[in-house]
Amino acid sequence: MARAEQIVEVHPVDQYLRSERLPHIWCPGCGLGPITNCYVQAMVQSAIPADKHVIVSGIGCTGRVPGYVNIDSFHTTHGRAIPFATGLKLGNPELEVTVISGDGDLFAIGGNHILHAARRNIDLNIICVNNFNYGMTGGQLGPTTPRGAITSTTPYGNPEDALNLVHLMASLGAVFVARWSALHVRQLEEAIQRVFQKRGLTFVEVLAPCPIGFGRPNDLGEGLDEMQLYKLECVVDDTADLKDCGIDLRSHKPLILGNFIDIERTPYGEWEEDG
Amino acid sequence: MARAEQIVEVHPVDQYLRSERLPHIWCPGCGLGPITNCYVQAMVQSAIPADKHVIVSGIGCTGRVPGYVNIDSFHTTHGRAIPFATGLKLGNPELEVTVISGDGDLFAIGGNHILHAARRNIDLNIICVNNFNYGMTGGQLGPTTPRGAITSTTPYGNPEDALNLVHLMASLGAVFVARWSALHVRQLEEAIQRVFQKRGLTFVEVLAPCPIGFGRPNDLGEGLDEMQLYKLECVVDDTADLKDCGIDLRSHKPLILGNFIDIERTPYGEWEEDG
Amino acid sequence: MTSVATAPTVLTGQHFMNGDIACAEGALAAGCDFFAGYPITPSTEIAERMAQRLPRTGGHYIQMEDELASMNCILGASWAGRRAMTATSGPGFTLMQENLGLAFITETPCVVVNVQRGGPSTGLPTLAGQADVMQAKWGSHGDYEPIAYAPASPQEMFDLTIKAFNAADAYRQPVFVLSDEVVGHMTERVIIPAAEAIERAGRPKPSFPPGKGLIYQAVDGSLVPPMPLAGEGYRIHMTGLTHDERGYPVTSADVHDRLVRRLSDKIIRNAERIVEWEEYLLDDAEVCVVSFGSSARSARHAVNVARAQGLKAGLLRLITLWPFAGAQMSHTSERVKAFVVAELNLGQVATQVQRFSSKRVLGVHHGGGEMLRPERIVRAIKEARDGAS
Amino acid sequence: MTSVATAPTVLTGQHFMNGDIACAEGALAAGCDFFAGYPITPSTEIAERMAQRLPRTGGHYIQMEDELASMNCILGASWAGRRAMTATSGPGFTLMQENLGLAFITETPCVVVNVQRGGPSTGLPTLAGQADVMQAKWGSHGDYEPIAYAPASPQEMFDLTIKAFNAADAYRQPVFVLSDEVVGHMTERVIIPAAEAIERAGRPKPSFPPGKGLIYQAVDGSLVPPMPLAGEGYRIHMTGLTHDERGYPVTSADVHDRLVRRLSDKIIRNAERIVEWEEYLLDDAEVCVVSFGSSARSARHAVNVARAQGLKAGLLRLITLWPFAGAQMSHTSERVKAFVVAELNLGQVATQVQRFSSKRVLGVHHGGGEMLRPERIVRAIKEARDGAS
Amino acid sequence: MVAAFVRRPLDLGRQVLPRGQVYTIPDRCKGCKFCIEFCPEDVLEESQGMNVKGYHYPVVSAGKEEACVNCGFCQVICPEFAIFTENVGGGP
Amino acid sequence: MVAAFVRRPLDLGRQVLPRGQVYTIPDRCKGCKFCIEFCPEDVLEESQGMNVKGYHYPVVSAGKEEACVNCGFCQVICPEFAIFTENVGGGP
Amino acid sequence: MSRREIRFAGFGGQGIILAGLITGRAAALHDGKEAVVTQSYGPEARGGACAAQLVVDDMPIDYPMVSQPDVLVVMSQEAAHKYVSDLAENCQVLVDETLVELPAGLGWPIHKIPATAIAERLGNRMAANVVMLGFFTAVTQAVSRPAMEEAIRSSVRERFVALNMEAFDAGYTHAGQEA
Amino acid sequence: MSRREIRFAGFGGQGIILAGLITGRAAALHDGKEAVVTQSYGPEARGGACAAQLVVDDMPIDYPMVSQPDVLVVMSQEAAHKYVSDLAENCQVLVDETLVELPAGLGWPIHKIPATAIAERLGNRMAANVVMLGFFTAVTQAVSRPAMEEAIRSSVRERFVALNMEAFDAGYTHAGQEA
Ligand SMILES: Cc1ncc(C[n+]2csc(CCOP(=O)(O)OP(=O)(O)O)c2C)c(N)n1
Ligand SMILES: Cc1ncc(C[n+]2csc(CCOP(=O)(O)OP(=O)(O)O)c2C)c(N)n1
Ligand code: SF4
Ligand code: SF4
Ligand code: SF4
Ligand code: SF4
Ligand code: SF4
Ligand code: SF4
Ligand SMILES: [Mg+2]
Ligand SMILES: [Mg+2]
Repeated sequence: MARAEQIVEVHPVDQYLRSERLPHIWCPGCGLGPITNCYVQAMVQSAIPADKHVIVSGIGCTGRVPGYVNIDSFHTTHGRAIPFATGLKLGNPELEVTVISGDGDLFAIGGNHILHAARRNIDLNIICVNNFNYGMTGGQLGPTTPRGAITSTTPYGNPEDALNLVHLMASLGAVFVARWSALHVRQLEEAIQRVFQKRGLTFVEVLAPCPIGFGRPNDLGEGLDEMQLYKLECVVDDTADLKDCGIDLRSHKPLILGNFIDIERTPYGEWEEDG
Repeated sequence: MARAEQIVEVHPVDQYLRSERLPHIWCPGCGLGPITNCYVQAMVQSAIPADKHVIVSGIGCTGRVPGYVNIDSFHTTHGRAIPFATGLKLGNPELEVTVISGDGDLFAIGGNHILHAARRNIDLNIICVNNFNYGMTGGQLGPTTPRGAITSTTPYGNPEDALNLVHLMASLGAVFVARWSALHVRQLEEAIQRVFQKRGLTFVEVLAPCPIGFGRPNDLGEGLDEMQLYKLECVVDDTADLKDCGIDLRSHKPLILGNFIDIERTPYGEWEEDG
Repeated sequence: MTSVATAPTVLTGQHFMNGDIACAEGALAAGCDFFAGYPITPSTEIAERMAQRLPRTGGHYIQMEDELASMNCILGASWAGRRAMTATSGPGFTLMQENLGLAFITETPCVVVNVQRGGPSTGLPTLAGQADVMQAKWGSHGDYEPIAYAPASPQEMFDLTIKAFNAADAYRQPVFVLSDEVVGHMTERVIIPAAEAIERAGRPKPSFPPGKGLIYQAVDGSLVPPMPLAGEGYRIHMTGLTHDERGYPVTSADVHDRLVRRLSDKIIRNAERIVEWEEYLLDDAEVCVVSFGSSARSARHAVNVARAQGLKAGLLRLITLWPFAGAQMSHTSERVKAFVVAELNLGQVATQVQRFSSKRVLGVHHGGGEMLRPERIVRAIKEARDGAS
Repeated sequence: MTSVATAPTVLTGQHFMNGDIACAEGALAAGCDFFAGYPITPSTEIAERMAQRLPRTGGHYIQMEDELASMNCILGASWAGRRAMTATSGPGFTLMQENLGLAFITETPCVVVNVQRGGPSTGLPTLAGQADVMQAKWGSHGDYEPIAYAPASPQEMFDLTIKAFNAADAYRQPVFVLSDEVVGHMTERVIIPAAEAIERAGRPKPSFPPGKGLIYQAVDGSLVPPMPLAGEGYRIHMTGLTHDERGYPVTSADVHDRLVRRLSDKIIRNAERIVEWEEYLLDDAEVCVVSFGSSARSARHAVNVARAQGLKAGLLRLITLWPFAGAQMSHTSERVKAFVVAELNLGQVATQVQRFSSKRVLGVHHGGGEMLRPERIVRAIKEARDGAS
Repeated sequence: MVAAFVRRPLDLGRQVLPRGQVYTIPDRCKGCKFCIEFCPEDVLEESQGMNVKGYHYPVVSAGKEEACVNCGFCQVICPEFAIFTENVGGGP
Repeated sequence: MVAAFVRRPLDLGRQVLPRGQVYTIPDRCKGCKFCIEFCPEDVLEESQGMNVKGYHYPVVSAGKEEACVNCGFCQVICPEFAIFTENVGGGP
Repeated sequence: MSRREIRFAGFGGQGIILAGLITGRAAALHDGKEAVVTQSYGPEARGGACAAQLVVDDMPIDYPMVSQPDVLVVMSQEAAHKYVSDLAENCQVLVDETLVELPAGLGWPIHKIPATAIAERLGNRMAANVVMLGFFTAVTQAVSRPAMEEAIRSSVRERFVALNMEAFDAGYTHAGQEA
Repeated sequence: MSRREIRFAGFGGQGIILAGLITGRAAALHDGKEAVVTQSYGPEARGGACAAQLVVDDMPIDYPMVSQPDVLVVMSQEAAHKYVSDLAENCQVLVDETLVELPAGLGWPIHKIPATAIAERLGNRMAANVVMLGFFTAVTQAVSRPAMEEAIRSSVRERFVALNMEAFDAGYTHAGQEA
C-alpha cells in the first residue's frame, strides 16, 4: 500500500486549540507556531488536567499565544503578564500558571516584574520567546537586539548591548533556567514538562525566527534560513558559564542551549512565618 | 590656651548646601546626613566645577538629598530618577550626573530603569542608600528587606527574599560597583570621587540606619546602635564573591563592604556606528 | 505564607478609628480576601491594616514592586475568584490607569481606593486634595464608565467600601472609593454591625456549564455577562483587545462600537440604582451647595451658618461621584436660583454641574492642602443669592 | 553614537507623506533635537522616522525601556536644553501621565504626540479612535491646564507639531499633538516651507545672572518663569513636590494653591492667544457641527452634503482641543439653533459643548475603528434642525 | 556537542522500524517548509499547486510513501497545526 | 579585615601631631551622638543644656581641650553639618 | 475629473500599500491633482488581508475613505471575497489572475492580468504590484503614465528601478492585449 | 456642652497624635459625646512639628478643623511659636515647661507642668504625653477621668498600661499643685 499523505480537516490537538481561530496571525516562517505546538503537547501530556492549566501573556506576537490555546487564557497588557499571573496563582494555588511572552514584553516594559517575581520566587513558569526585536510593532530595537543589528529604529546599527536573559534570570535566583530554540521542539517540550513539575519561578528562553522584524534586515533570510542556522550553530551545554552565553545570530559563534539551572528554593507563600 | 569648642553659625560647606533649608527633614540617627556630607565633600573636591555637577533623585527620604545640595538638582517622581538623569546626560554630555535615591525608589518601582541603564551603560553615577525599607512612608517592606524582618506591612515577618544589590548590578555590567556604610564616610567619599572619574554606569550602595522604619522594629535600636553594629560587623573585601554578599543586619554575619568591581566598558553614546 | 483564619473578619462593635482603617475593615467585612498594593501617603494605613489583618483572616496580602504590578495582581486574583482590592493615592492612581483600562474592557471586578492628596505630581503628599475626580472618570485612554464613591467620614469609609465591593461584582468592573486625606486620617466613631447584617452581593456566575455558552455574552438583558473563574473549566479567553462575545480579539469597528457601548450602557442604564446622594435643607433652598467628601463637611457647616444668617441654602452631597448625578442636578436646577460647588480642586465637579444646569454655577475652589474654609462657602452662598435672580 | 549633521533638518519642498512622517518632519523643522520613545501602533512611524533622521541632523534618538522612561527622559533632556519630544498612542499615553504631571508642576517644556487608536486598553491597535480627548486634560491626578492640538491632515501634522514646540517653550509645559490613526496613517501632499520661513519661538531665559533671582518666579506679569538650564550655574532645584518661587518644597496649602493657580492661569489667561479653530459656512448656519481631527473631515463632507440638501449647517473645527474653545462655543451658541458634535468616541467634546451652551447638543458618536460616516452626521444635522426650535 | 534536534525514535536499533502515515490540512499551511526541510527521512516535498492562501503545502515525495518513521517531528515543528502523522504498524 | 572606618591622619608617625579646633553650630544638632561616639580621640561629650529643638549637642570634654587631632571625622559623619574642625597648628 | 475612489486589495507582503502610495503620489505630485491614500490592515504583520484606498479629485478631499470604489484592484482571493460586492455600477475591477479566480457574470467590467506570473517571469514575484500598476494606468487612466513612472522612480530603491520600470511596462502593455 | 476645640502640638515622636486620639476616644466611646480628631504633619517622619486637633461636641460635628482652640496643649518650643497666637479669648494653654518657655503676659490662662521631667522621673520620657493628659483632664474637664483612663488602657500596649496609669495620675495630681 502506497502511503502518500492523506488530507484531513482536523488535527489531533485541535481540541486544545481554539481551532476556529486558525490560521493564526503569525507570519510564514515565524517561530511562534512550533513553540505553541510544544506548549500544547507538553500541556496535554502533563499530569495536570487541562482545566487547571492557565496561560498568561502580555502584548506582542508572542502575546497572542494564549488566544490560540483552548485553556483558561489571559492576554493582559504590554509588560504586565507576570503580576497578573501572580494574582492568579496566589488567588488560586491549584492553578498551574504559565506565562508566555516576548522578549520585549517581559524584559523591556515588563523587566521590573520579572525581576521581582524571580526574587520572590513566585511559582510561575515563564516562557520567553526571544526573537531579538519587537515583532508585533514591526521590528524595532528591543533589549535583546544585539549591538550593531539593524532594526527599524536602529537604521545605523544598534548602539546598545543586549541583555543575556538566562544569565540575568539565573542571577535573580530562578529555580530552573533553560534556553532552547524553535527548532529544538523535543527538548523544549521536555523542558516545559519539567517546569510544570517544579515549584518556584522557572524560566525558559526560546530563540525564534522573526524573519520580518529581525531576520531580513539582518541578512539572516527567511524563517527557514534562521532555523537552518540554529541547526548548524546551536550547541547544547547544560553546564555553560551563563555569563558568556550572550547571543548574536549574526556573529556565527556557537549558540549555547541547555537546561542550565535546576535548583530548589522555597517558593513565595510557603515560608513559615517568623513572627 | 584651652581650646574648647567654638560656637559659630556657618559651616565650611554651607555654600554648597541650601543651608537656608537646614535643619533637614531627616530623623536623628538617620544615615542620610553623613551620606549627603560625603557627596558634598567629594563634589567640592572633584576636578569638575560645581556648575557641571548635577544630582537627581526619585522620591523618598533619600530622594530629599538633592534638595539640600546647592548645585543643579532634580527631585523627580518615585522611581524615575534614572530615565530623567539619562535625558540630562544625553542632552548635555558635559554634565556630571549623579543619581542618589533609596533602595525602594531605585529597585522597587524603579527597578526596570536601573536594569536598562546598566545594560546600556549610560554614563551615570548611581548612589543607592539602602536602609532596608521604605523610610519616607513609614517603614514598609522593600525589596531589600531581609526575609523574616518586621516592617509595618510585614508584621509577622517578611516572606520574601531580599535583592542583593551589588550582585545584581555587577551581573548587569555596571563598570564600578561598591558597597559602604554611612559610617564608612572616608571610603564612601573616596568611592564617590572614583565614580566621578569613571565613564559608564557606576553603582555605590550605602548601608544606612533608618531607626524609625527598620532599626526599632527589628530590635536594632537607634541610629547610633546601628552605626555601632557597622563598626563591629563590617568587613572590607574587595574581591568577595558578590553572590554571597546578601545582607541581613539581624543575622550578625559579616557585612561585606568594598569597591568590588572596576572594569571598562564603552559607555552608551560612544559606540562607533556600524551601519 | 500559610494563612489561617485566627481573627474575626468583621470587628462588630463601636470603634474610634481613622478613615483608612475603617476602609480596611469595610473591605474585610465585605469579604475582601486579597490585597496587593504599594505604600503611598496618605493611604498607607490601609495597606498596613490589611497586612496585619488578612493573614489572620484567611486572606492574602502581597506588597508589589509598584502600582502597575499591584493593579494587575488584583485583576489576576479576581479571575481566581478573590474579592480583591488595592489602595493608593494620586501618583499611584495615575500609574494604575493603564490596567484599570484592562479591568474595564475585560470586566474584571475589583476595588481601588484613592485617598486623595494635593497634586499634580508628588505635590503635597501629607495634605488633602480632591483633584482626582475627573481623573477617576477620564484617567485611562478610551471610553468607559466608572463607579466612584466619595466617603465623607470614617463611618462612610467603612460603609461605602462594602458597597464598592458589591457594585464591583454586580457590574463586573473596577469600583473606586475616592476618599481624601482629611477623611482618611480623620478619627471618629465607627460602628461596625454584626457580620450577618452586612450585605454581600455575590458575583453572578454563568448559568451554563463549560463550553455551553459565550463567556462575554450578557444575559437577561442585564448587559453584565456572568463571570466564570480560572480553573472551572470554562476555557476562558480574556483579552484587553477589542473582543466579541466569545472573548476573542476582533479587529472590527462594529464589534468595538458594540463592546464599548455595552460597557458604558451597563452603568448608564443602571445609574438610577447606583447614584447616591444626600440632601440637606434643600427643600426651600435658593442656593444649592454641591459638595462631596471632606469638603461636604465644610459645606454642611457653611449651610448651617448661612441658614443662621437667614440665607436659604441647602446641600446636595454627592455620595457617588460617578456616574454623575446629572438627573439630580437638572432636577435641583429647576428649584434653585444658583449653585455653589465647593471642592478642594480648581473646579472639577463644577464643570459637571454646568452641563446639567443653565443656572449660575459658582465655584468655591482651593488647590488643596487644607479643608475648605466654611466662611468662603458662606460668602459664595451670599454672592450666589445676590447675583442670581 | 556620534551624531553629525549630514542631512538637512528641514526638507523644504512638496511631499506625499503620511501624517506620522509629517509630524516627525514638523518636529525636526521646529528644531527638535531629542526624541525618546517606545514603539506603539499607530505612532511607531514617528519614532522610526526620528531614529533615521536625528542621528543625521545632529540630534539624539533613544529608545527607552517603556513609556514611563521615555517621558522622564525627555524631561531630563529638556532641562539640558533640548527641544524634546516623544510619540505614542493610548496605552503609552496613559503610562506617561504620571510624569506628565511632573512636567506640568515643574514647568518643563516638551511635546507629546498621541496618535489615537481605539480604546480602552489594548483595544484596536491598528484602527482609529478619538477617545483620549478628556484624558489629555484629566489623565494625571491634580489640576493642570494642557494645550492640545488636533491635526486633521498630514499637512497639519507638520504645521501643528511646530506650533506645539513653540507653545511648549512659550508656556513652559508639555504640549500635546492629539492626532488619530486615520490622520497618522493617511498620505497626502505636504508642503514644507523654506527653513527661514518656519517660525521658531525660543524658550525664555532668565534675565538675571545665577544667584540673582528666583528660579520659579514669573516676571513681567507673564505667569511663566523663564527657564534656566542645567549646567549654567543657576543651581536649579526642581521638584515634583509643591514648591515656592525658589523651587523649594513647602508643605503649605497657601503655597500649593498659589502654585496650581498660577500654572492654570498661565494657560487660561492666554487662552485667546492659544485657542485655534476654523469656521466653515457658519455665518448663516442653524446647526453648528463641532468636530476635530479626522472626524472633522467627515463633518466637513457632511456639511457640504447637508448644504446641497438645503440644510443650513456649518462647521466649527477645533484645531486646539485644550484649552477648550469655550468662548467660541458660547458665541456660536447665540447664533445657532443646535449643535451636532461629531467625534470618534462616546461623547467627550460633547460634554464640553454642553457646558457652554444651553442649546440642544446632539452627539454623533462611534466607539472607534473607522472614520465617522458622513451620512450619520447629515442625519444628525437634520434631526438637530427639526428638533431645535 | 551538536544538538540532536531531532529525536530519533528510541528503537532505531531494533529490527522493525515504526511506520507513519502523513496527514495534512493543506489550507492551514503557510508554506514555511519546516516540515519538509527537517524531516529526518526526507519524506516530504512542496506541492505543485497552491492552497487557498497561495502557499505550496507539503506532500509525500514520490517514492517516499514508505519512508516515514513516524518520528512526529513534522507534527511538532509545524507552526500551523497543518500536518501530523500516525503510527501504521511496523514499530510500536 | 575589620574596616578602618576612621582615617587616622597620615602623619601619625611624625613628631608633631596636628591639632584641631572644634567648631559647632548647636542649633543644627539633632543629638545623634555620631560625632561623640566615633571621635577617635574621645574629644567630645554631650552638652548639659539643650538646643532650641531639645537636643544635647556636642561639647569638648573637660580635659580634652588639646586632644583633637583634626582628623575631620566628626565633620564628615555629622548628619546636620553642625560640627567641623580646623587645623590650629602642630601638624600640617 | 471629479472624485474617483480606488481600492487596491491583497495580502500583506504583496506591496499593496506601496501600489496605492505610488498612485497617490503620481496624482498629487506629478499630475497636480488632489489625492489621499488611507490603508487598512489587521493585527497581522504579514500575510493578513490588507488594502489601500485612494481618492483622487480635482478639489480638496475631505472624506478620504472609499465608500464605493470606482476602481477595484484585487490581488488575492481573500480580497476578492471581501471586496467584490457592493461596488459602484461601473466599477472597473482589475484582478491578478495568477492568484484570483472570480465567478463569471458579476456584472462589473473585469480586467484580468496574470500579474504575479508576469513578475515571476521578470525574475521577481515582488514586482507583481508594479506590473499591476502598469495595467492599472493603461486601463483606468486615473493617472498619467509619466506621472506614474516618475512616482515609481522616486518610491523604490535605486537598484530596483530598472526592474520596476520593466514590470510597469509589461503591465501597461498587457492592457492592449487583454481579451 | 457645645463645640470645644482642642489642639495638642509638639514634635513627632512625642506621642502628640496619640494624646489626641486617646482624648477623642475617651469622649466618643466612653463619655458618649461626638468627637473627631484630625492631625497635621509635614514630610518629616520624626522630629518635625506635629499637631493633633480634636473637636468635642454634643452634636454631630461637620467641620472637624480647629479654627480657634479653646484648649491648646503645647509640648515643644516650635509648637509654641507656631500656635500661641490667635487663640480664643479664654483659651486654656497647657505647656510642658520642661521643653517650652513662654514669654510672660500673653493674656491667656497658662497652665504649666514639667511633663517631660515627670515622665523621665517615672522612668520613661515617652510617657510625657500621658502625664500631660492627666494634667489636661484635671485642668480642662473636657473629658471625664474614668473615660480617659479607659481610653488609655485600650490605646497602649499591655505592658505599658501600669506606667501610663502612673503617668496619668502624676499629671492629674500635678494640677492640684499648680502655682
Ligand atoms: C504600553 C504599551 N506600549 C507599547 C505597546 C506596543 N507594543 C505592542 S507589542 C510590543 C513589543 C512586542 O515585542 P515582544 O514582546 O518582543 O513580542 P514579539 O512581538 O516580538 O513576539 C509593543 C512595543 C503596547 N501595546 N502597549
Ligand atoms: C508612584 C508613587 N508611589 C508611591 C509613593 C510613596 N512613596 C514615597 S517614597 C516611597 C518609598 C521610599 O523608599 P526608599 O526609596 O527606600 O527611600 P527611603 O525613604 O527609604 O530613603 C514610597 C513608596 C510615591 N511617592 N509615588
Ligand atoms: S512579525 Fe515576527 S514575531 Fe511577529 S508573527 Fe511575524 S515573524 Fe512572527
Ligand atoms: S524615616 Fe528613616 S530614612 Fe527617613 S529620615 Fe527617618 S531615619 Fe532617615
Ligand atoms: S513523522 Fe518524521 S519521518 Fe515522518 S514525515 Fe514527519 S518528520 Fe518525516
Ligand atoms: S511546517 Fe506546516 S506550515 Fe510549514 S510547510 Fe509544513 S505544513 Fe506548511
Ligand atoms: S576632628 Fe577628629 S579628633 Fe577632632 S573632634 Fe573631630 S573626630 Fe575628634
Ligand atoms: S554628629 Fe552632628 S547632629 Fe549628631 S550629635 Fe554630633 S553635632 Fe549633633
Ligand atoms: Mg520579540
Ligand atoms: Mg529605603
